[in-house]
Amino acid sequence: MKRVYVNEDWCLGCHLCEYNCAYANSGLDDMVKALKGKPVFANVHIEEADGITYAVSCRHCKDPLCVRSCIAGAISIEDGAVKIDREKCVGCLTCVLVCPYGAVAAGANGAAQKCELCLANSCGSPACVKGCPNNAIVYEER
Amino acid sequence: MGEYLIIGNGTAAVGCIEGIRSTDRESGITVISAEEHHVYSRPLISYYLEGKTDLERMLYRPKDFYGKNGVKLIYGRAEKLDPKKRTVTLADKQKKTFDKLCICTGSSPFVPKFEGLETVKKHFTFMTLDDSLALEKALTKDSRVLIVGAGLIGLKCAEGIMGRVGSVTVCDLADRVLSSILDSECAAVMQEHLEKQGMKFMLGDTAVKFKGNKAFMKSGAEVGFDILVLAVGVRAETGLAAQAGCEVNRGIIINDTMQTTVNDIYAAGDCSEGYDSSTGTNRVLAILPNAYMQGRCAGINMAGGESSLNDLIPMNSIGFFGLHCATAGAYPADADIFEEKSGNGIRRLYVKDDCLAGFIIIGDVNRAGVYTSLVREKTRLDERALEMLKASPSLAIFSPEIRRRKLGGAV
Amino acid sequence: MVEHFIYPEFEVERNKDRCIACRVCERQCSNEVHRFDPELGVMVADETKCVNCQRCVSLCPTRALKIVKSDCRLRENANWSDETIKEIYKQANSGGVLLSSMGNPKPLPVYWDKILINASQVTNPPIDPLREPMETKVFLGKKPGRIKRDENGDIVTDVTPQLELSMPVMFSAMSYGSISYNAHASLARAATELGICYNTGEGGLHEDFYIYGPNTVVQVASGRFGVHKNYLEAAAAVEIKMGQGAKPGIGGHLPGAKIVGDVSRTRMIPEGSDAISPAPHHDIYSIEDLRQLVYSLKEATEYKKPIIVKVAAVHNIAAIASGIARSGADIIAIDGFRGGTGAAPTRIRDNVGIPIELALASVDQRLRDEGIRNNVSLVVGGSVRSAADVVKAVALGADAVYVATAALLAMGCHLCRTCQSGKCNWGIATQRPDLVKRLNPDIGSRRLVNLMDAWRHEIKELMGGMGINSIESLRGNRLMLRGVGLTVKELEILGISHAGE
Amino acid sequence: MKLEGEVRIPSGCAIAAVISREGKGITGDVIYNAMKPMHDRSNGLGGGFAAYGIYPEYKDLFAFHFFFDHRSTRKDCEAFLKERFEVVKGELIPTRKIPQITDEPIIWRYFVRPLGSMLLSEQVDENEFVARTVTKINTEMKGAYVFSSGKNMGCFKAVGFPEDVGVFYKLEEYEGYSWTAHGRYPTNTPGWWGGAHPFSLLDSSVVHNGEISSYDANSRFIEMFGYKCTLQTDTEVITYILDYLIRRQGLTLEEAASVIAAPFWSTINGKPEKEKEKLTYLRTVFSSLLITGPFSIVYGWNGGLMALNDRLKLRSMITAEKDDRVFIASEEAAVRVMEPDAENFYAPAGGEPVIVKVKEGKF
Repeated sequence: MKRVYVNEDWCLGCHLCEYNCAYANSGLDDMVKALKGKPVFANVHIEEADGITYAVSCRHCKDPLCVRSCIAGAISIEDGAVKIDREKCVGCLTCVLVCPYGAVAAGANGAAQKCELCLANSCGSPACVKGCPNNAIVYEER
Repeated sequence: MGEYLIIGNGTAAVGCIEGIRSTDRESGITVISAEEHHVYSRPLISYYLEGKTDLERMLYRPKDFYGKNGVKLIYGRAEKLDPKKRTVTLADKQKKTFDKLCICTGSSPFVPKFEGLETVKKHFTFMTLDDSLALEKALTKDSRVLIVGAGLIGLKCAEGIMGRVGSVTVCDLADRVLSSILDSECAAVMQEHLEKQGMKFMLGDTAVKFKGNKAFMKSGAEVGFDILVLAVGVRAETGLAAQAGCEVNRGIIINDTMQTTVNDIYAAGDCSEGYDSSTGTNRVLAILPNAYMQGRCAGINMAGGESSLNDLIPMNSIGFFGLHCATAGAYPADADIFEEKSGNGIRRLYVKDDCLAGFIIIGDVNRAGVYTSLVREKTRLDERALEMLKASPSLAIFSPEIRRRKLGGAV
Repeated sequence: MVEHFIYPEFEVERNKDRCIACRVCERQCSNEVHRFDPELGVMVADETKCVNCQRCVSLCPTRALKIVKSDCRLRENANWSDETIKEIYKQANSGGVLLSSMGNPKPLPVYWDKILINASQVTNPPIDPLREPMETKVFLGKKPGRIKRDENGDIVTDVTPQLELSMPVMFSAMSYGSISYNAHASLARAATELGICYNTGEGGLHEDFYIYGPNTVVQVASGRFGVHKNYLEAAAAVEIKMGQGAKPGIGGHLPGAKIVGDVSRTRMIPEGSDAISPAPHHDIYSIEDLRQLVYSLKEATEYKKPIIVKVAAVHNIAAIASGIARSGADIIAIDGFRGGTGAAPTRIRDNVGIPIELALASVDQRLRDEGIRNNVSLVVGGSVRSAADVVKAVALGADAVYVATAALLAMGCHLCRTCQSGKCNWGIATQRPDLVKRLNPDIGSRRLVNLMDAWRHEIKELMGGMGINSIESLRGNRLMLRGVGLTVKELEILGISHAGE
Repeated sequence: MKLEGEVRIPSGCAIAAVISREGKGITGDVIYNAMKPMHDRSNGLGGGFAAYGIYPEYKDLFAFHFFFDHRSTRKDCEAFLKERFEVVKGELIPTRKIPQITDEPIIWRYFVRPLGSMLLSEQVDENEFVARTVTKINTEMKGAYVFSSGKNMGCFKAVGFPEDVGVFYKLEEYEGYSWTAHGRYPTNTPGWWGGAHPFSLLDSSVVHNGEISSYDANSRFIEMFGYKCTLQTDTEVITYILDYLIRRQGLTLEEAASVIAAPFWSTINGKPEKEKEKLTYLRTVFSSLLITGPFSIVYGWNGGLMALNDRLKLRSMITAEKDDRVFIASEEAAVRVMEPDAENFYAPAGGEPVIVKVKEGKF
């Protein structure tokens, strides 16, 4: 299955992925409208260690702790991709507590959110990958 | 592999079904459910009262779950278990045979013998959906509610009804809220937050006697109430297992494949006593994720597959009125503690023997899972890693090689 | 003494309605122009630091940024331009020589733009490169004057060493040090994929790039940095750099600050020491000395590699080239006055040398007049900007061209002309690791390959239009060119007729 | 308008040739009649023929065919010739007055032998000496033009349609074993006698149909070796290239063909190693002599003909046989006129030389 991978050699720490992600998942057709003056809830985040930066997003584990741990049964795997049913989610954030990658986070209305590979939004394939200026994030089979 | 039988219809049972089906798509599975409900998420009963979910969305698995998994669901209470004949007898005398059995009976509320409890018109426990529905019926806009027990159940209940009643008072013999998961520093932070929301506390004190609408406290105080909720604690449902000759302690004793001391009988979830890797002891780890994982592990082994669990740890993610709390692991008295306060939150890390033994975060819990994994995996932390650990939960705590491995391939 | 304030050349125009304060501009600007003001909650800019490299403009996700030329001008004066006056202020402030980067930006004639290319109509069919084979391969190097046969009458095929290129373009010299590791990696990988060559420049060859040796021209310059046996042996050809179009008669100076880590090791000079390339090679004060160096290098490489001699296009270039052609060199590279540089004194860059078009035309004709054109190949550089320029250069007589600025642009350069600062926001002209990583060689090489593929297609289209199906039939085929708006003298030097003739 | 030599003249054309492998005589009417069906391939601005074996009685002497603009030019030129050659015979070339051919110059021929003393002083062989002399006359002596300079062969050309030119020169009275013919369709010349084709140097002659796109690349290269492309025609430069490759570099006809109509690199790379090495070598060394653009040529010399198309075969050309004769023409119709029963018609591929040689001792 194709997943999103980061190559820290090329990550510039520009954080564009976060904004592209938040925009892609906003459901709006204009980034300014989607993000201006609002808190940004992205499903990818940049971490920094010893001057190295890299993007972290859901690994779409084969046997994901979040799916097993969700108290509401709101997280499931569809065609390999781990998805959150935000209608069912009650925002207990157990998934946040168990994800070893720190890739699930509290979203705008309290429900948990995570990378769903932009498969369902208008972007169609991961917006972080499309928008990365340095190919530091790739979407591929490994 | 023959006939599978699961007693109980909660999270562990679902885990068990999915575990069996990951290995054996054919054989029959029968589930005996004491509650006459499609499997739902128990922890959601407080969210239900709060209006954050509804009966439809509370379903832990979709409506077609049993059908799709070839599961026969029977409503009824199992009363007898004969390990030799491999039968289970229900309250209605119906008999069910099995080749492999999994006991997922969970736990039930522990209600101490209070003097005068019978004089209280409206008193409830808070464990099942039916408890919640019953409580809901009793609620009025100006009810005064007294909750005995400031643990997870008591406080979640308090949160759930807060907006629907006149006042909520919580008492607990312990000197702090959430004493099972928070140390006193963190409990203070949480208590302050809850008090700001209007919750009243009587800590280090508890009801000893009731009379009508009045509770008499250990301290001598008297508290008037309209509704009483008893959330003192829970007990593992071990009766059937004991009957069958399984070794039982506080919970049913199981090994790391979830097998009890009796052949072909497994147990999983709140009724069992599994291995807590954070303390290295066996104990009841009554939390939902563990129930699922134990159930799944049991299911796989029942179906002839191979699975073992030995990295379970206690952990909790719980929020009250928008303030989240994430905890995991143990808080050894001799650990080095790193504490950081920010805004209305707090972060306390317990480091022992160069490992993160446990942590409590109140406030921004994002990425707490990285800490949880450090606890679960007992990752050794060098000086650099410790610094990164203190800074924030992130993959930067790991060495570059491990980090690249974590991010570099399918997992 | 307080420095005379010079109003910033550029202004940052931020569309407040569009800016979402994502701070990408702030993180990406090595000149520290942008800053987030937490009190005001908005982005602010310090325009005095802006070099108009367009990094922020390019990465701004909401297109909220624009860098515009400041309209704060001095009183208009046709003789004393703003630039001239500001240069005087700068020199009065500092007492220093003005430094610039990249090629001559002055509005001097670009002859490429005054030359037009022919196409077939009726009497001769144009050829469709998508249907018919169309060849662009060239071999650079000395060609034998006479066919020799062995005792069996078979032709003896031991040609002098040749540089085989799939198309008549090479990436010209840019040293490791002046440009980054990743820029070199991009060039090396692209050259290899394309079947052409790139040129190390005078900074030596990083050990990681020895594997690209068959597509590498190594340079021996006056500083002799990084020159050793393995270096020479690794290459496809060796280039003696006598001069550079951007700064003829001037040596090079890479400040010690850039001589760090691998750069220092590759150049074989101590960390932190200035890398000074003298103006002349101190063992070459005349043409006969050059011949000695040419043959020294041939000896060192066992006569297996062509030797290139690179010179700047200066006034008597034809005579110089004739001398080089007789020095044993296999290839002459001529760099015109619009050629780029990582740093050069402004006055030199803008005022010394001659246009490559004229230099090429006169050298090619001179070598033919002397009957020695086949003894050497001619490579020209110094602002070859497009496939059309390549075709014109070849038709004027070049065997191949050198491109550098176009290659830099392909890799992301926005021609802000401040390479000398070492803070290149595009990861090219810098050694700062955080900036170097901005050029991912996967992208850099892909873009270079794209560019050259595009040029190759265009070259073929242009050739096809002329009815030419192999590049060698274009070489020196000046009938395919016509001038527009050129004087009789210019036409005479270029050896072409005026359009309409 | 500019004349040949002042501007490059491209032109479309008709070509035809016939040769007897047995060296048997063929009269000139055979070839000029063959040009009739290809009338429309010419436009009346030039026609010409090359004939081999026509001067058996002077076969050891160089036969110079001249156009002179004036009697005085002829006198000066004759004086110059006598400084360098033993002039065995000089005469007007016989012509027939016909209305189709007008404005003829003075057309003269000399049979000459280079003076041994001159060869010694210039340190060259007689061919090189003759070639240099011809170049010198054609570039330096205004009004004089040598249009044929080989032994036992001659070119005949004029402004007009080729079939008329043949009649004009009374070619039916000549007998040769090999003939080539050319009808010209130039597009930017008023027509000049010297500019008609074949073009020849020594005994090499070339008739050519096409317009090469590599002209200036070829001419500027070949001029490095003493040739002067005074006419700026394709035929002239092709003649010089073949002279350079065959006479001066000693290449075989096939090798020369692989230079001017070189196989594509992809083809070369598919050849056996030795062949590949040789073709790569030739293509590399003589890269400037690759001829691109359409051409079909017949190259003639004492003893043979070679037909060759450009490598993309952008011009028509056909060959055929009958008994000892081989025919080459732009169109099959021309061959049918020469020999209605011709057989083995073949259209050579681009770059594939067809070489016909007269049996040793038969010419």
